[in-house]
Amino acid sequence: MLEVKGLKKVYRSGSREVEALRDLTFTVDNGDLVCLVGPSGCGKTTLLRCISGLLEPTSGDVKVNGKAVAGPPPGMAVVFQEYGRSLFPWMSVRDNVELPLKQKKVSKPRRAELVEEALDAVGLTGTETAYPWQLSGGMQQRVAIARAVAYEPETLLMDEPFAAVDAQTRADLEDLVRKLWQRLKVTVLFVTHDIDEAVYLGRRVVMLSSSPTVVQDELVIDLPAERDQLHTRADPRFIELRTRVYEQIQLAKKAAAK
Amino acid sequence: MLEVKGLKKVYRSGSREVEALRDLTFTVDNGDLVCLVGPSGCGKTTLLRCISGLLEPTSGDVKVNGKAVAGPPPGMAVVFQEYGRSLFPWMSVRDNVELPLKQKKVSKPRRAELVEEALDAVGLTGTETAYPWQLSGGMQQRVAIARAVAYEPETLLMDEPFAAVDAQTRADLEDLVRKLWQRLKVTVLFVTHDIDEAVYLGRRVVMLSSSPTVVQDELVIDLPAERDQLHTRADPRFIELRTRVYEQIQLAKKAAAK
Amino acid sequence: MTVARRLLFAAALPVVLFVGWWVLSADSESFYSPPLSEILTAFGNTWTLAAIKAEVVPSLLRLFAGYLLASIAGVGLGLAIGLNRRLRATLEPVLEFFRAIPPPVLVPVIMLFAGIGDGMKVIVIVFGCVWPILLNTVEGVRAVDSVVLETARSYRVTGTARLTKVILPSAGPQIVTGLRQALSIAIILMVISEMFAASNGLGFTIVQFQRSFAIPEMWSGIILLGLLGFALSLLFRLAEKRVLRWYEGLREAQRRAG
Amino acid sequence: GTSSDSDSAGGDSGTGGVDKVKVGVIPIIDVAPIYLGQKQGFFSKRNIELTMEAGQGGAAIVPGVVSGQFQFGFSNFTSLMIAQTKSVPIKAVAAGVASTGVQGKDFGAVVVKGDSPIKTAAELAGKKISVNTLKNIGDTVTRESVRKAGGDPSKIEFVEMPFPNMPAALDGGQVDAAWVVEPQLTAIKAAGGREIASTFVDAAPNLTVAAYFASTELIAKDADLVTRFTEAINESLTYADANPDAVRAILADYTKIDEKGRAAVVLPKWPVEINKASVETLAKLGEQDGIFSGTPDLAKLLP
Amino acid sequence: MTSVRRGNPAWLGHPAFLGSAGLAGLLLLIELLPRLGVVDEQYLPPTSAILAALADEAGTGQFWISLKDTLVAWGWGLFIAVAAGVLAGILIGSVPVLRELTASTIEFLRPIPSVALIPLAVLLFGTEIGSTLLLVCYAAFWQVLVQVLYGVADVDPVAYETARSYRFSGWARIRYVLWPTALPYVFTGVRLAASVALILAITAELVIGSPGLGKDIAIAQASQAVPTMYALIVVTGVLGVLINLLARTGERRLLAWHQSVRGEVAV
Ligand SMILES: Nc1ncnc2c1ncn2[C@@H]1O[C@H](COP(=O)(O)OP(=O)(O)OP(=O)(O)O)[C@@H](O)[C@H]1O
Ligand SMILES: Nc1ncnc2c1ncn2[C@@H]1O[C@H](COP(=O)(O)OP(=O)(O)OP(=O)(O)O)[C@@H](O)[C@H]1O
Ligand SMILES: [Mg+2]
Ligand SMILES: [Mg+2]
Repeated sequence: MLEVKGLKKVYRSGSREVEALRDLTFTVDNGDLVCLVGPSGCGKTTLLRCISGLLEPTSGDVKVNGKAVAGPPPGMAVVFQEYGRSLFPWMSVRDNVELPLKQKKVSKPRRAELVEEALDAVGLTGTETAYPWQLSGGMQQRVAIARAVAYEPETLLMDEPFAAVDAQTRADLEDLVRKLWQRLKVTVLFVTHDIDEAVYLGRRVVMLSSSPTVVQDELVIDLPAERDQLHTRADPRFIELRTRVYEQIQLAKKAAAK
Repeated sequence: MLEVKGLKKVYRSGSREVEALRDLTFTVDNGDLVCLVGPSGCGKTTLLRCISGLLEPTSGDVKVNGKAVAGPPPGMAVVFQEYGRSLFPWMSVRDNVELPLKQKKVSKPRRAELVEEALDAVGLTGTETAYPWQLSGGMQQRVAIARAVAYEPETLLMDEPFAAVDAQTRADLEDLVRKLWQRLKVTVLFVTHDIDEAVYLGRRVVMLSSSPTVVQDELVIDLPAERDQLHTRADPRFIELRTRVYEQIQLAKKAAAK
Repeated sequence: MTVARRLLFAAALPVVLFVGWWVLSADSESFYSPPLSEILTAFGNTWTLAAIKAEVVPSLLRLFAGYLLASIAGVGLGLAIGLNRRLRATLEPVLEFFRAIPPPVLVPVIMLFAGIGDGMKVIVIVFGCVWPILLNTVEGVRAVDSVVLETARSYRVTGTARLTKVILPSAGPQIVTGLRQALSIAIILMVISEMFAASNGLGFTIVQFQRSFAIPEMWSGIILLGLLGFALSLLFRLAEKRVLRWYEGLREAQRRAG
Repeated sequence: GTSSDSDSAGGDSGTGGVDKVKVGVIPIIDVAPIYLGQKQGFFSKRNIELTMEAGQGGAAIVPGVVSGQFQFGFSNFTSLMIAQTKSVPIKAVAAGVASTGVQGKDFGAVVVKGDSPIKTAAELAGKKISVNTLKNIGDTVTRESVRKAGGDPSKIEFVEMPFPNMPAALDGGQVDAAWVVEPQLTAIKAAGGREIASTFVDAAPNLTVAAYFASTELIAKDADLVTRFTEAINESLTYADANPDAVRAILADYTKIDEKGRAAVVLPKWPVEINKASVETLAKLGEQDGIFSGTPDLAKLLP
Repeated sequence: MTSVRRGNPAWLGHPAFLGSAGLAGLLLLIELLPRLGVVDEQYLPPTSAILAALADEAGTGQFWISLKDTLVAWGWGLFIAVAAGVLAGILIGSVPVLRELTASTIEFLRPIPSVALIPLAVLLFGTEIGSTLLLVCYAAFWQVLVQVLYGVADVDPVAYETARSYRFSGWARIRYVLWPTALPYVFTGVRLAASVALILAITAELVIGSPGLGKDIAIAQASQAVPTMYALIVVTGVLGVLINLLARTGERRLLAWHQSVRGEVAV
């Protein structure tokens, strides 16, 4: 279980202070798929960096399975927003996926197996020897996801992973994430600012307010577990839910403007 | 009027040949707003570059108001997909918008007026002296649009102008484009691969097939002229139209796979 | 506090080195490495205002003349070569060859043609330091972003405006890199040209001191040369900061975005 | 091999063995005897294994000798005296090269272009003359020639230029006259140039121009080696003086003078004795012209 | 230059052809200038005479020894400079305090012209190869160091955080993230350093008289052997071109993944 309690983060650079997160509290159960939405610049990335131990919060706690986070916790994988920059361009696709496993001291045959499985899962069999920059954007994004999947994490954090991908590829990747989550039973925390995406993907949606950021609202998405791009998005219930999220966020914005 | 007739473009690099466009024919009436959708890599950018005279077609004609295009035609402005690279980082926002006007030999007072108006229209008053890289992505995109608007074009070509912008900014920019089009009465050709966007924005949608590319279908969007993000997108007619476009494109893909 | 800290950091190592030299050389008996105190005394006695006027000023004048000529020639030729593929292909091997000839080797040859006056020294400087400027300009011009070029073309920015408003600023950072490399080479060549045939100048004076076994004075000359190089590179940095303000800001912004 | 240097500098390392000796020389005609002597075995028979290290002028060689990189060096007397007035610890050990003493047939001279209006040394006053090194032997002796001819030496404008560039500079009118040595002297004369003054001859009869020298440290520590080296050099000098053809032949080994040039150049004299009187004259002239900062102590410099 | 029109055969526009044409033009010009009497043959001998002298030189043992001496000084100097520059650069670059402490000193030492050290080199090493080595190392070291510092500063924060989030050890972060990022810069540094090292090696030989091609040039000059002098100059030029070519090839091989190389291939 992932617990965030009273999280606050203030950036200090010189004399300037930015209060990115004011007071954040929420939990994610093991095996859940939670989408986090919020307006641009509200601190979603900041939150994720705190959870993954890359950034120290100013105050408040982050606990993973009851243990406080200090430094990247084991068993957690992060898919960064800028996939293009998070893949190492000097390594082949295979090496990119394999390197964290090496660091984890997984045996060689097991590594080969994991890499193959992961690449297969994201539909990239056959590109092992290519360099990341020889792939299209969507394929690169899938390499980053494959790397996280091969790592066999218990918790998977994804930070607006599809923001830079074209709509078509994005739809494919959304379906992929749901499939992987259902199959591998990992805990997923998915950050996005696309409301439709959050509603389409999540079992729960957590809405953040504008800066200074608090949790604005939470919503359980009671759509059927089997979803598909065309029909789910045309489902009246879907439209109802997305409208609700949209209104909440507009509300948050207005509150901030005052 | 913009006429594209039997347009064909084959890229040759070394011994490799790519047939980006096979046989494209369509027209855009003066004052119309046409959206062009098609799968990634189908040749949308190629088409736009042919129309704007930046690229010589292998065969076929492009005519603007009856005159064949050879080199960038006067009275046409292009908003490039990569706004970040199309603004000159060594010039302030004002200079970026003003430079094309200087080249057009517009008098100095008139230039100042046009620049101010255009920046005002995109909501950027007060950023004149900033450099492009001091602005957020959405603001940069608006500078590129302001540059095109200040140029007072008769025809405005926009190549996936919002692909790299976050969803919120994107919605704002979509509304801006419709507002400008309604006010300034320019002919707009808007390229996108986002089906929702095309349906939301356009008066007509032209669908391209996968490569080798032909015109797959055309659709008149009979939504009311007054549109807004929340209600138009929830409108059953909107969903019907987007489903139709979606199906057409799926069809095109399947045909290509065969 | 931060200013004081920065000053402390900047001064710490130089002070340590200076004190180290002073202490280690304090009772040096070696004829060729006299105590630092002696060198400093010699420095005061040797580099009077009159001596600076007689020896340093002519050197600097030659340096500036050569550097200026090299800059003009390098940038001009670089633009032509960078913009014309065929010219580039034709001249590349010849230029590579001349660049690879160590300039001191050519001093005697240039003397054959240009005599021994200031003209010879200036030509030597030009010949040696034109290469980094030329090659960097060529690379810079070649690397101008294709989107930038197409934007300029589509807005019909042509002729001189294209050169001065688009190509030169875009290649600016790289041209400045070349200019910076050229500056240190120019100083080296200033000294070398004066070592061969001169009747005044800093290089000449140092060699004279060495030949007449005036060792502390020779050391003082070397130190002066170092100070001069330092001062010139400082000046250059200031100028660069002004000219390339946009570029530094851009890089900064890109880095922050990570 | 720095270690081997210090061994040999230390002296008696070669218990009956061979001393490795490095000599810093300027690769010009003047040092032909040492190359010849090496070839003739004058050094090896005294248990000296000779290596020649080329340096560009005395200024590069003196530091080498003082710091022990070279055991011996070759330099003109003016340079040696400059070093001496600055208390550089060196001392001459053998004669190097001397003027022929014959007017018009020496290995160094002031020359002008064939069609130059300058006819006598006195007319050089107020003219531009090139020398290879300023404030060195070239301008001293040229001044003396002008002085003797009745001109005003203080009016001469000297410019520095490497010898190889002088023919072209003279031809191109960049200088009015040039103080040159062989092989450029012959080349200029062959191209129609005229000799105005035999400067070494004017300065002193049978002027000893240069010498071989060592550091006082080596002389004190390894007198035996110095003695053997001096003997070998002296034998070489005598041999060279007696066998001009052998000298012309050996030039092919360490210079790139072509065959015609080798046959035509005027060879200097290589007497064994250093002409003390001429060195004293040279010292006086240098002092007069302000080349030294003090009075050279010849007793300390000469062997 | 005559412009090649579309109708002409393709090879007329090929870079290799144009490049050879450029070189041939230069050779022809140098042949003609003295022959036509534009310049005196004594100052600039025709190409044929230079080539003949070059052939003569190549027949002598001395030439090859000198070439070897120059290359040895160049190679060792470059090697030492690169090793020291890379180590120092990574150390200084990855420790912020060190970087701040050394910044001013580096700024001061870097622009000191290496030739100013010629007298110092002579004092320390006489005319031995050591003098050349000292100058070569000094000049080449800064080129490498500065480039490595740029490279280390250029590490993508996202890549670095990726490595951290997957719990890479400190060494693994240097080995897998820092080093590959800095590598292109290292190569640029090495390439710059290689040419500077050659220039300094030959300058040192020329000015100080330590053994090598530079000294031979000085001797040829002193002996009035003009064609030989030019022949040797040509050799230094060719040497420089070869070294540059070698460095570029190595760079292209090892950095196939890098933007700059990708760009070159695409053009
Ligand atoms: N390193 C930093 N130093 C100072 N302020 C920062 C820093 N990083 C982020 N911020 C500020 O903190 C706030 C939250 O930033 P964050 O990147 O977490 O937003 P986000 O929700 O991820 O936005 P987006 O949707 O655009 O990615 C912003 O106001 C931002 O300007
Ligand atoms: N300069 C080029 N040389 C060779 N092939 C090219 C070139 N530019 C584009 N192509 C090819 O032409 C086809 C169409 O490219 P284009 O950029 O027009 O597609 P697009 O519809 O704009 O795609 P996207 O939606 O990804 O921007 C692609 O297959 C592409 O690989
Ligand atoms: Mg973010
Ligand atoms: Mg495109």
